[in-house]
Amino acid sequence: MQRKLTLGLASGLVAALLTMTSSVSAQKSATDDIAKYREMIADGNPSELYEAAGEELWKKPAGPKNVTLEQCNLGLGPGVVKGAAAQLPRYFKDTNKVQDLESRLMTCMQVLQGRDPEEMIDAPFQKGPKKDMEAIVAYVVTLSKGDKIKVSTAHPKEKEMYDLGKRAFFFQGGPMDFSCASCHAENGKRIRLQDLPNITEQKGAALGWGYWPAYRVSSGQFWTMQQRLNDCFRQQRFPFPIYGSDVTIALSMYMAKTANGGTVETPGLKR
Amino acid sequence: MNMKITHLKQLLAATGFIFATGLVQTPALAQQKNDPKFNKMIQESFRADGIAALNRIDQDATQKFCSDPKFADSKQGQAMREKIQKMNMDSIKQPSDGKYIGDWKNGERIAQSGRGATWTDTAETPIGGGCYNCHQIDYKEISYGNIGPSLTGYGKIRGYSPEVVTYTWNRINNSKAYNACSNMPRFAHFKLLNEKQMQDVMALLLDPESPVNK
Amino acid sequence: MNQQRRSVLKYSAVFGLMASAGLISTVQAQEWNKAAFEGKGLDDVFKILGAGSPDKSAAVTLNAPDIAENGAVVPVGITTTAKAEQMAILVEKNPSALAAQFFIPAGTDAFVTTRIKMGQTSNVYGLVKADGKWLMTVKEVKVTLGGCGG
Amino acid sequence: MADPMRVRAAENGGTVDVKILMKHDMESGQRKDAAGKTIPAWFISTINVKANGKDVFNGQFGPAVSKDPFLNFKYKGAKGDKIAVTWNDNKGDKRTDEATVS
Repeated sequence: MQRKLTLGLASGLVAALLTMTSSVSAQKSATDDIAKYREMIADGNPSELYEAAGEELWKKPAGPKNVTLEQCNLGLGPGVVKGAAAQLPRYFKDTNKVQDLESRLMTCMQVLQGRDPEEMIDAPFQKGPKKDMEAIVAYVVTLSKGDKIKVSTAHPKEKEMYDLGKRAFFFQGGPMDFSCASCHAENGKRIRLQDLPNITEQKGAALGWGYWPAYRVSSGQFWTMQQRLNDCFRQQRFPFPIYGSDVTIALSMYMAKTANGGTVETPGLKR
Repeated sequence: MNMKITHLKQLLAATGFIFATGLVQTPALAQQKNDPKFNKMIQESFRADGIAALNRIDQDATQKFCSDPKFADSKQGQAMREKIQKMNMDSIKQPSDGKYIGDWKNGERIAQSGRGATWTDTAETPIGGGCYNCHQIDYKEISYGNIGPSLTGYGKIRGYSPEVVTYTWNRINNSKAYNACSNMPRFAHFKLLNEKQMQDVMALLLDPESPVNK
Repeated sequence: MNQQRRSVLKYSAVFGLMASAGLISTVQAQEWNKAAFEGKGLDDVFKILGAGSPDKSAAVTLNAPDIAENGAVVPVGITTTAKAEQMAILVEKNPSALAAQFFIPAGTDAFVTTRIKMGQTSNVYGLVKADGKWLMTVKEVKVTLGGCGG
Repeated sequence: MADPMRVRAAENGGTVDVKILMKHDMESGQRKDAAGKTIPAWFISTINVKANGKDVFNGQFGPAVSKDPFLNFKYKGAKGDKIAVTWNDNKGDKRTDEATVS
């Protein structure tokens, strides 16, 4: 990206660089201190509280059919939770769709328990049916912690979703002209003191995708990937992305595929 | 079977490498193309919420062009880039009262705030400049981003000449006038900041009394 | 360890006796110190805790970050080489200074870590009561604005 | 009803390291709702930890303790100790959870 400077300002730039060096060291110590802070809170991730509740919900009969989610197929076969989240999103034959964890869980709730997915889609985050979803997500992703991210684009629908996601990543809109790429397509960038992973590269994508869902310190809430993406779009000043909509799954596919080979560190603990 | 796939991949990788040397722009040009599937996905994936209406995903020419950064940065994209910069430059209005420099204290408040214009805001929520999100400004504020260049000592370094003042005014109004795909929002174009607020931000950068220039 | 246990038992037996004799109430150690938690400034809280003006002491260590990425969660720990019976965390610029206090029975280490909220950059005080005397240490924790701020 | 806690207790060299996560909003009493009305403070006020029925820790929290409180302390103990953690909040809600020292 070119940043044009008029000639008259070029001389100022040299002076600016000179004054910058002293402040850079102050900034470095500030980011080091933030790293220390994160280390201090790393032990004792409140996600554990959600995970425990989620395990209970997973095994509790619910919905009109009064059935548990224990036979839910997250891609590795009915009832296999361990390692499943590390390979999502993926194509599912029964729905003929590429699904992320949350849209897949909605399918399980609909098919196994007879629950209406619209209720889940319309519910606000952190409340009602979404609260249950969030706990279940915490439980499921914890059982992939430490696994390698392994997402396939072998199926044509998976490849298509990936391509759509890549394009959506660069899609600008809203009154601030933002796209995901405005903040997440360059190395070494920060908003305020928060490092921004470069999601267009494997390392950065793993830093982003690998640590969400996470407990968010600033809100004191456990956030699923859908909520994380929702808040990205909110900050981008976009309209509201529908829960489980294709753009959210496409972006997840793009991030996950780019992150392949990285480690699942979920549930994370974030600012 | 597996073997075959690997072979195929290697083959594809090798041919891709050959292509890449001669045809760097191919994938970029492909993205610039209209894709009904993509358009449908975008149209169907969002809903209006509060002040965040659905027309926010209707792209203008600048947004459309910059959504394909590979093309935008390419040689083929240059003519369009210049056209877009000119269009944005032409939309800039100089201050109606001829005043460029307002109150730096208020400018600092605007620079600090990253609020406004989201679906959790109302039309009455004051929109911040969000300047510290991306720029270092007053050196005393340690929590600043680096997506944009440091603005510490802005006026002290660049001077307070009419050229610097006009350039800065234009940049705050519409950064795309200088760089078609600058990451900086077009504050005047989308009415994110009004004239007075922009004068105040100007003061933060260009009032000799502002802490930025101390 | 057994001996320690026994001494604790003996202590609590005496304590219980005193309680039944009406000398002190057993709930006293348990009852939430409303006055202290509602005390506004540092000095108010010092006074209510009976700490007067505590001496700064190298025997008390406050484990807290120099910068907190978010004021909603600031990890704070106190350790001391003194024989602590009570510890307290105070934040000078919070609406009420006292964030938490702890009672350390014999057999429990003089060590505690918790997480507190801070409205803004402030001095954080770690107080320790040992042998009836209050000691303290202080450290500034910077609270930064983070994220996109929206 | 209050949600369960997570209690982890591990012995090493005669010292038991106890880590507790409590599920509680810890409403500060400083926040306002959408209508501008102050949301009243609601927080865990006391916490008691027993090992084999004997007090090993007592704490008092104010509303400035973070949401979903975390507490870490150490006591002289042994593997197999039965830990019981009880909290009470300022609205009279309470919760007890148990764990065995590993």
